[in-house]
Amino acid sequence: MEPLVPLLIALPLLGAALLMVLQTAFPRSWADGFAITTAGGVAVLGGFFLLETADTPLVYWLGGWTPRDGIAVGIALFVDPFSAGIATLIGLLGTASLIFAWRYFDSVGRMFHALMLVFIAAMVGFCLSGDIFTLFVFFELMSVAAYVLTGYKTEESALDGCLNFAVTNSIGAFFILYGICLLYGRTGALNLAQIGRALGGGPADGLIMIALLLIATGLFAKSALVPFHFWLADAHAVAPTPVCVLFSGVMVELGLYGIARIYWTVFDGPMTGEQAAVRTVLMIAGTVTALTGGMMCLLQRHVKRLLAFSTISHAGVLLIGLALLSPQGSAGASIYLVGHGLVKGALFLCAGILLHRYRDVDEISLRGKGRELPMTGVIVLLAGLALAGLPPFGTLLGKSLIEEAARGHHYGWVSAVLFLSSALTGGAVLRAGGRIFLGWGRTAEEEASGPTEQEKPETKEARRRMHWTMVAPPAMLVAFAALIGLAPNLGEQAMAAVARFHDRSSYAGLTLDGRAPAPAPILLSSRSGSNIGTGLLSAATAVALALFELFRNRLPNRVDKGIRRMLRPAVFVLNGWHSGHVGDYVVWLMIGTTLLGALWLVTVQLI
Amino acid sequence: MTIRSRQIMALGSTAALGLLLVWGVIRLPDFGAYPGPYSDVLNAAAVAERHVTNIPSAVNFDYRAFDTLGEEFMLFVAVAGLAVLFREQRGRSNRKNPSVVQVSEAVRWMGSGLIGFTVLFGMMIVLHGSLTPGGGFQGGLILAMTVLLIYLIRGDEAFERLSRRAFVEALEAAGAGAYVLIGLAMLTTGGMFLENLLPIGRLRELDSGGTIFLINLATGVEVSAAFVLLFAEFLEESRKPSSER
Amino acid sequence: MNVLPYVIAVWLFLAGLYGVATSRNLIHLIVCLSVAQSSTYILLIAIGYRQGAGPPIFTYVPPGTPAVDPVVQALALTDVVVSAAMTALLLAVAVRIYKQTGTLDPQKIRPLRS
Amino acid sequence: MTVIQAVVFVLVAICGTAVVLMREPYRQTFLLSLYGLLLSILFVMLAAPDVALSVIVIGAALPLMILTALRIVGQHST
Repeated sequence: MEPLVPLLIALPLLGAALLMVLQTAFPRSWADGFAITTAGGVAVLGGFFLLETADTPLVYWLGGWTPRDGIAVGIALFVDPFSAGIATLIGLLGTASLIFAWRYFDSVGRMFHALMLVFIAAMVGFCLSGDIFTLFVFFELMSVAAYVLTGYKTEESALDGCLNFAVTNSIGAFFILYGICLLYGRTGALNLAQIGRALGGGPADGLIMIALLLIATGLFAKSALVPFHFWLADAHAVAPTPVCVLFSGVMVELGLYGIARIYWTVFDGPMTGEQAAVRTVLMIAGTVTALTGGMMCLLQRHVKRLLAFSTISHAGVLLIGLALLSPQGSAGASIYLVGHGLVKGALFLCAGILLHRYRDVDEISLRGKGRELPMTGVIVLLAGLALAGLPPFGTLLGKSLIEEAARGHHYGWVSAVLFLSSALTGGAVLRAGGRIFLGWGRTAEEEASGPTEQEKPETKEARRRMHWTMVAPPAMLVAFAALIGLAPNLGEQAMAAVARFHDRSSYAGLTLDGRAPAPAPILLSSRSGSNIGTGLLSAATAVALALFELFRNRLPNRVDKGIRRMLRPAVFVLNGWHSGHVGDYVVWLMIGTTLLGALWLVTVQLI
Repeated sequence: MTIRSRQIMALGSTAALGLLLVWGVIRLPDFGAYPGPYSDVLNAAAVAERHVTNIPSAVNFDYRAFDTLGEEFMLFVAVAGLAVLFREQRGRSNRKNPSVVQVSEAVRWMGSGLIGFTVLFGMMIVLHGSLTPGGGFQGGLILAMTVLLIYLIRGDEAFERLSRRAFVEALEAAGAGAYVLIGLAMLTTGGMFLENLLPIGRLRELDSGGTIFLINLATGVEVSAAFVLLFAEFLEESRKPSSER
Repeated sequence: MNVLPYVIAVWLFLAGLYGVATSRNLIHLIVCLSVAQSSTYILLIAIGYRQGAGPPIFTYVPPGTPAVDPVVQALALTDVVVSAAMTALLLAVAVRIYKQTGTLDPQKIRPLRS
Repeated sequence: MTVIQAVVFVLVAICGTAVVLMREPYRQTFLLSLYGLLLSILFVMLAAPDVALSVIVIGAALPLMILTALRIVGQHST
């Protein structure tokens, strides 16, 4: 089945080119059907490889250039359950958003489908690549497609969001390229396995540490970790909703996947002695991100912005999972990634339904209007609870594994961070849902602050009728998220796959010598299922938080005011950061990089 | 942030970042003493294996052709992006300002004399991509510049006739698509994606590289069409009446 | 002296980033970004250079003659195209922003955010 | 490293810095063109003729695009 591997990338690319060649000859419905079929094909192929590679990963040498004496001559694609799984997720979300877009846009430009297909292909290329420069090229391709899709509506704020996104992420890409240069200068190799082998297990010197710092920063900029997150809310708020599904559902998380892949193939050896420091630094970054994102999420009333900040918070949780550097943590993070991606995709699609029908996504002004959309309301309720970690959704399983791993490393406080992140983001979504679909909470007149920004509707006029193609995709995504949580033994299977993922000698052997020693089996010291108690607790807290937010005005006036006064400094600081000025964002990017470097130096000294 | 404070913070953070970067780069192998194994393997094997003499071309179009595929599609996306940003707004008004370019006779004469030469030069650079410096990208860009030269000396009409949008766009997409198709062709015969499928010819002849020659051509078509479109979008935008706001 | 090229690449990178951060004009900003990117080609080519070796082109010299690294050159070529595509795209965005807001100064184009 | 290589490296650094510091976009465009030329000389010296060629064609194409963009912008401001 090996020959099918490149099709995952070549098919959507070819599809995009075909759509452009035949753009005048194709009626729009054909273009839709064609794009949906192609994206669906990616999902099916990805799923196929997910099952196929469960035992042994697959290495595909493009152009047939197999390595010689351990020196990679060509470019390798590496298919294991992780890369295939994420490719499946990309295909699924792509299919869902293209089906949704079918009846969503009144008149969509001819370029939309072609751009979406290139975007999908680029993301798949990024996650399959086993070569560090190919990673960079597909990172750039994915970014360029994302910039264009962000600015697709070409109104002022869309262009603004596009510019901020493009400038900060390009600089992130330059950082990655600098890191690649350093590694290439040291090892003379571009293949991940070969670099890892050349660096060996030796102690890390300045060059390796700086290379890791630069590559991590570049990918952090993509995965929107604080303080590199500024672009994300701006871009998500303005990008067309079907595009946001892919942005939040998988693009942001791909940055973290990239770090994990590069770390465990290249840096794991030289960093063996520094593991404690790596863990501390990444845990701090993840915690700050998870909490800041959660806070900001609760403060938003523009629904797409709210969802964007919740993505930031969850990216922080994912980083915590990876930062534990334990198989259980990574397994948890990978399940969490998929679960969150599906749920978040569904939520963005629901926001799209609102925007389609009412030409508005402001929580306050939509108050009560959603009563006509019971289906959408139910989906939002389920998805909100899934974000908060209600059983049986996949998010809970991932979270439970991460918590378990953290306890193993005596990081008990991680549970509290995860709990807060779930409660804050779930609570914010439920609050918005309660207000929009049930009409609870304060009316627009009672709300002190004005709307954050006006969004240009993506449809010509408000719609009375809604086509089934718009409700089915989010419902399907939520159902998938629940299925993941219910899948038997998923935790164990993920851990078995992680055992290979973490084993760099197995990766290198498979890539460079064509055979791999079996990875060391992982001793399952603890349970690897969902922790139902925690899930119910965090879901209940999220509901309570949402109700509190909605009915805060019923509290005695003094209490309400006191809470507001307490929060004001934090709100001021957090909002002040988001100046929207591209120069500021670049300054923050540089300060963040330096801070990470400084934090690293301090931790290395202390630990 | 105020302008002043941003300047100070930018200066501070750039300096700190600079320290970190320098701390890394001074540990690279000395300039001029690069040891790496990858290049030695290629320098030693590529001429015999691939029958081309320009090794960077062999790397770009064969050993690491997949990177170049990504790069082609980056241009493809840029062209689509410009179309999204400019054209879909332009649809509404067909009014155009007349060309504002005032060209002197001297430029016109010189330009006319240069056109033939640049076309030939561009084609030569594309076709000899596998043998001498240059290739589809550089030559394609030179060919696109020729079209621009025609704009300079003959004005809009000639330019518009040459860069008829639908056709050039199809050409551009076809170039990118051909790259993928050439890659896929080998799959049908049981080979790998982007593997060479043609007999490799005699060394130092134009088509000696087999597939390299074809991919190089596809790249040339894609790049020249893409840049003609990029220029065309900007030029057309510059002639749009300024009443939009 | 042996690290001068690397330090110069870093210098240009930082200069470009400083320009991007403090720019008052989007077109200036985009040019600064391309300067920052150009430093990556310098770094790549400098890393692969070998003193006294010729270009990795064996049209007129027999194969086996000492040559510099062809891989970094291929990478730099890709990088150049990336830079060109990005610059064209960003210029178009800047032009559109100008048409809608009447200014290119990032300080002035901010729509007010909460 | 030979002296002449060092000189060209330093020239490139000076010119690149000048491009960044020149805040007037028209003049900056011309400096950018000069910067492209210097870069291509540098790459020829470092035995990378392929890169030199592409840098020089890009150095001709991009400033043209920037000038067109400036013209669009200028036409509105006057």
